[in-house]
Amino acid sequence: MTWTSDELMTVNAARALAGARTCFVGIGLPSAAANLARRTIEPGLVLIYESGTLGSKPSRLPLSIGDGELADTADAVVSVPEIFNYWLQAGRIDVGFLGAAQVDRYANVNTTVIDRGPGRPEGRLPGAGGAPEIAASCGKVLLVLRHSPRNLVGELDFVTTVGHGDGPGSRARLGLPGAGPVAVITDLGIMRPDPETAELTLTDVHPGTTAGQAVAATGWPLAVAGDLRVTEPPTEAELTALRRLAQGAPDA
Amino acid sequence: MTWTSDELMTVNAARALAGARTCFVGIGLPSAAANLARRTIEPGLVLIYESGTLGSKPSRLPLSIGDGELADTADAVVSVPEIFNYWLQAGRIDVGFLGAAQVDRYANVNTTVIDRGPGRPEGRLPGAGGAPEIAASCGKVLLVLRHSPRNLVGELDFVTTVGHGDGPGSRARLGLPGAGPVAVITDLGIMRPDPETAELTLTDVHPGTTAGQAVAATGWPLAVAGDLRVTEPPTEAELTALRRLAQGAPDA
Amino acid sequence: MAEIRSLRDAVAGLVHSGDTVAMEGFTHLIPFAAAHEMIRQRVTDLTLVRMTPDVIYDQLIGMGAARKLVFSWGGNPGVGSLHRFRDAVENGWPRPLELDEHSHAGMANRYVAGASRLPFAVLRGYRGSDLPSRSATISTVVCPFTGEELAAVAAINPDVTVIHAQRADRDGNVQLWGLVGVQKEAALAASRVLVTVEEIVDDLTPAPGAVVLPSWTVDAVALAPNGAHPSYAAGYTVRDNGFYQSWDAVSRDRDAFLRWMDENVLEEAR
Amino acid sequence: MAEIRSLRDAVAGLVHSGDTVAMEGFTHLIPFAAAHEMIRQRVTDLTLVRMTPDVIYDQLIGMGAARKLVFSWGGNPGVGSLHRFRDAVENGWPRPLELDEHSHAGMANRYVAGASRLPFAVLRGYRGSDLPSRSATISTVVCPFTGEELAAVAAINPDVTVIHAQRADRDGNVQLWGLVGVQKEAALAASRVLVTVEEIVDDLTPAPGAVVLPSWTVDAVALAPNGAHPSYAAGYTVRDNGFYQSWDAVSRDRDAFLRWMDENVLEEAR
Repeated sequence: MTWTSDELMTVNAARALAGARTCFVGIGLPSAAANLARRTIEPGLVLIYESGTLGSKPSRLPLSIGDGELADTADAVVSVPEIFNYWLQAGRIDVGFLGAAQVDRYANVNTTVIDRGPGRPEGRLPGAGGAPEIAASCGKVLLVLRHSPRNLVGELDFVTTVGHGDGPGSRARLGLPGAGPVAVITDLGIMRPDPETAELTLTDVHPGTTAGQAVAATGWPLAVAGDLRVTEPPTEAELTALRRLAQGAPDA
Repeated sequence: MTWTSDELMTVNAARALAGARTCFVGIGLPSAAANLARRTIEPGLVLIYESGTLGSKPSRLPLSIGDGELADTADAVVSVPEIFNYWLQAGRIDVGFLGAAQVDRYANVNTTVIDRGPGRPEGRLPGAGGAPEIAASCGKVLLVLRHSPRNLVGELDFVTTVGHGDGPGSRARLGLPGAGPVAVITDLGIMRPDPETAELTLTDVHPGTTAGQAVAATGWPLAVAGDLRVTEPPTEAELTALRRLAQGAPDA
Repeated sequence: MAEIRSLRDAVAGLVHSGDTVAMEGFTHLIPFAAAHEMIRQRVTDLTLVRMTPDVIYDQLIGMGAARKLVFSWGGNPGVGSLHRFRDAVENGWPRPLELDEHSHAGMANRYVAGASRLPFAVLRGYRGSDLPSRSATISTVVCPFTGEELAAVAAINPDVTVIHAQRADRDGNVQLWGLVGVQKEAALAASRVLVTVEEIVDDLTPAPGAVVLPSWTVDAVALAPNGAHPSYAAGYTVRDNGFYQSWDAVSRDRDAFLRWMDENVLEEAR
Repeated sequence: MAEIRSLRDAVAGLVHSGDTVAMEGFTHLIPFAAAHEMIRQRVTDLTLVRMTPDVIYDQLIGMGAARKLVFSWGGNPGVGSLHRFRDAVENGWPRPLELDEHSHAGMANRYVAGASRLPFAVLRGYRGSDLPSRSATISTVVCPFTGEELAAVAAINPDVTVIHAQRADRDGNVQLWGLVGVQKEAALAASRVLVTVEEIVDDLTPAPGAVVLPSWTVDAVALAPNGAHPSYAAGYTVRDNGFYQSWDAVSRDRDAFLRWMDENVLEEAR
């Protein structure tokens, strides 16, 4: 079988949910990955959407986080204030899964505005949504986005959501209860915070990708792990499930 | 027809709800009066119980504020935090209707402890329940209790719930949004705060009762209004409805 | 007590130029029909409040109805940007748009404070984020028991909240279910409440997960079948995902947008 | 994930002497069967938390299981005093009982803060009342936006919360309806959660007004039909008002109380 780099990204993002019990699912790429995980590696994964659903089991990939099927298939539907206060803030969720527009070397995230240079107005992004508190309160955080120097930048134009702040100890000083980002999964590979420096380091590349490609597509001098790994190629089962999802086909 | 002094109290308490749209119903005597009002003077009265029911229409008098019928007949049932935060505190309720153990001349209420004198332990009362915030937040407050020097005292042993504090302007200084107690209905008559002094003044006696009896049954020198009125005798309809309620009989 | 009125009369009576207006519905039950009526009546200078501005506010903003937006996530869910929102913010077209920007958790708690008639709400939020630097409605409080510093957000109390619900009875009691979002809080926080509904029925039979707003908390109920389109009303309609996808092209271009609004919204008034 | 266990094993595993225990249910769904099992297992030195101590805590207090009570209204609803509670407070029998006393609004918000894992909650309460003078868990905060001083109450986070519900499924998902009180908050505020149920079913069909606690928020589910008696479980049992009325005489007298507990609660263990 052949696959696209986006498929590699989503398959690896789904795999990163192995062992998770509960996942707070951000809009977009995270939703595809989390739903793929439920069909492959972690069938019991409890999906929680900020629209107020606990334990959604959609048979098709929802376009938005508020598609009716998310509510219809949920164990419980609660109000939006409740999902943020009683469920997210309370620290009940294992993994927060987020997309991003800009990410820096400490896995901080900007989804607010882009500086387009002197004399030009800021470029407007959608804004924070649930991200600041998802990244603060979940046991750990996964980020998924496409690898490019526009997305992975030396300096954020705006800090919407804190990952590892300005490095080791930053989360503790800010009083952020969760462990923060543990992996950034892209279409080229996977970056993980270095245990010493908290700086994102390339630990895996996808089959057919080189470390050099990832370094070139990163806006800061990306460190590469000494024991750089290559991710396992997608299995036929993973690709089949993903393509069914992407086509909006119901569960087999 | 003949009637008891307790029946006079409840009938007059029900009448005091004329014109009210919504009533937050305390446990005990207020519940009997509010349910009687729905059967007589104010059939559209919306009853709100702290157990979380909005618009209960019980066909029998509930023994407790949590009888199943209160929920079964309600327009909506909400959680206990919600009833206090979104409904009571928000100032949506016209009338708060409370019982009391001790009331002073400014209609402050003690339902916590009774001082039984030196060397003796405090006598324990049930405690605050919803009363402090009911009396603070409702548009106005009605109190109903039996008239005796033990109940209507010169000085409270403990201020559980503020009525008019230490007199005119007290509620405003404390930041209490509602108008506070507008009537104290007893088995002997009705006391209302004097518009100038905020001190409870005997404005009505029930048929067959004298002002002197009420003054003698009050623990402070009770002022008597110059134009003291006599309450209307209970109508046959009122008494019939009340007795059916008291017997636990369902609506006719 | 809620009056049952035509949508035109209800909007004319309750929504005024200059108002702070919250139109809620978290991807579900979004009150598009009411927004279109507001556009037809040329209500303007609004402070629009909504967690997820969505296509409904893209339309109001693009038509120049808003001077300020209070929000937490302004995208076309699952599709991309809200181009009219971006054009207003980036280029001031058709007029500049002031922003007050929060996280979802902050906005949700601002409504909770509003519904509770408290001046603020407390949350463990915004830590390390640049968001507080751009908002006058984010501050801090210190826990008097533990000394921990927490975020405080100012209550939202709209002049008018507009929501769409599945049903009302003839007395004006309102019932909604499915994703109930933050509608109860938005309604209870407001001075005036307008509810459009799919159906007016004799009796509101209890439904699983339903929220009921008693008639005495609502000012007007207006019948507006399919009034959430392209959003949906669970049990009545389904989300028109195709519309959301096609909106991207319509809204990218100012003229195409104005033409679409003219043909699909304004013409009804002629 | 919740384990389905016998009530005896669930209490032995989750409720320990010295714990802070919340047993909630606002006149409805009061977990009497679990309390009786705690009495039989001689769990003691408890800090008992409950808005309305009711007959269930009268029994635990009278049997000497509690060293402290956190509450807001301690009466026999519609009947009169809780005599065992009074005897403990007034006369220290069978042991002294420390009190932390609130209003209902304060207690409800303490659970909300606990469920939200915030250290405190804010309300407009206690103004002018003597209650704050007797409690270390009532304080004030100042609104950073308006300067208004409001009451702050400390969060409640019990070691274990025990509730009774109508149903659970075989995976341990719990469903309750009717007067849902403060049970969700009490459960979500606790470190451990024990739920007794009327029935264990294959599937939890949605029910109007139902609250669902997913299995992953619950530690143990124990089958206890009629386990709320003399309280009730809507749809399964009705409140035994006669029992509440008869409790007045039973509980007035220490010996009559001990005899009743011996015959009706302890004997089951023999």
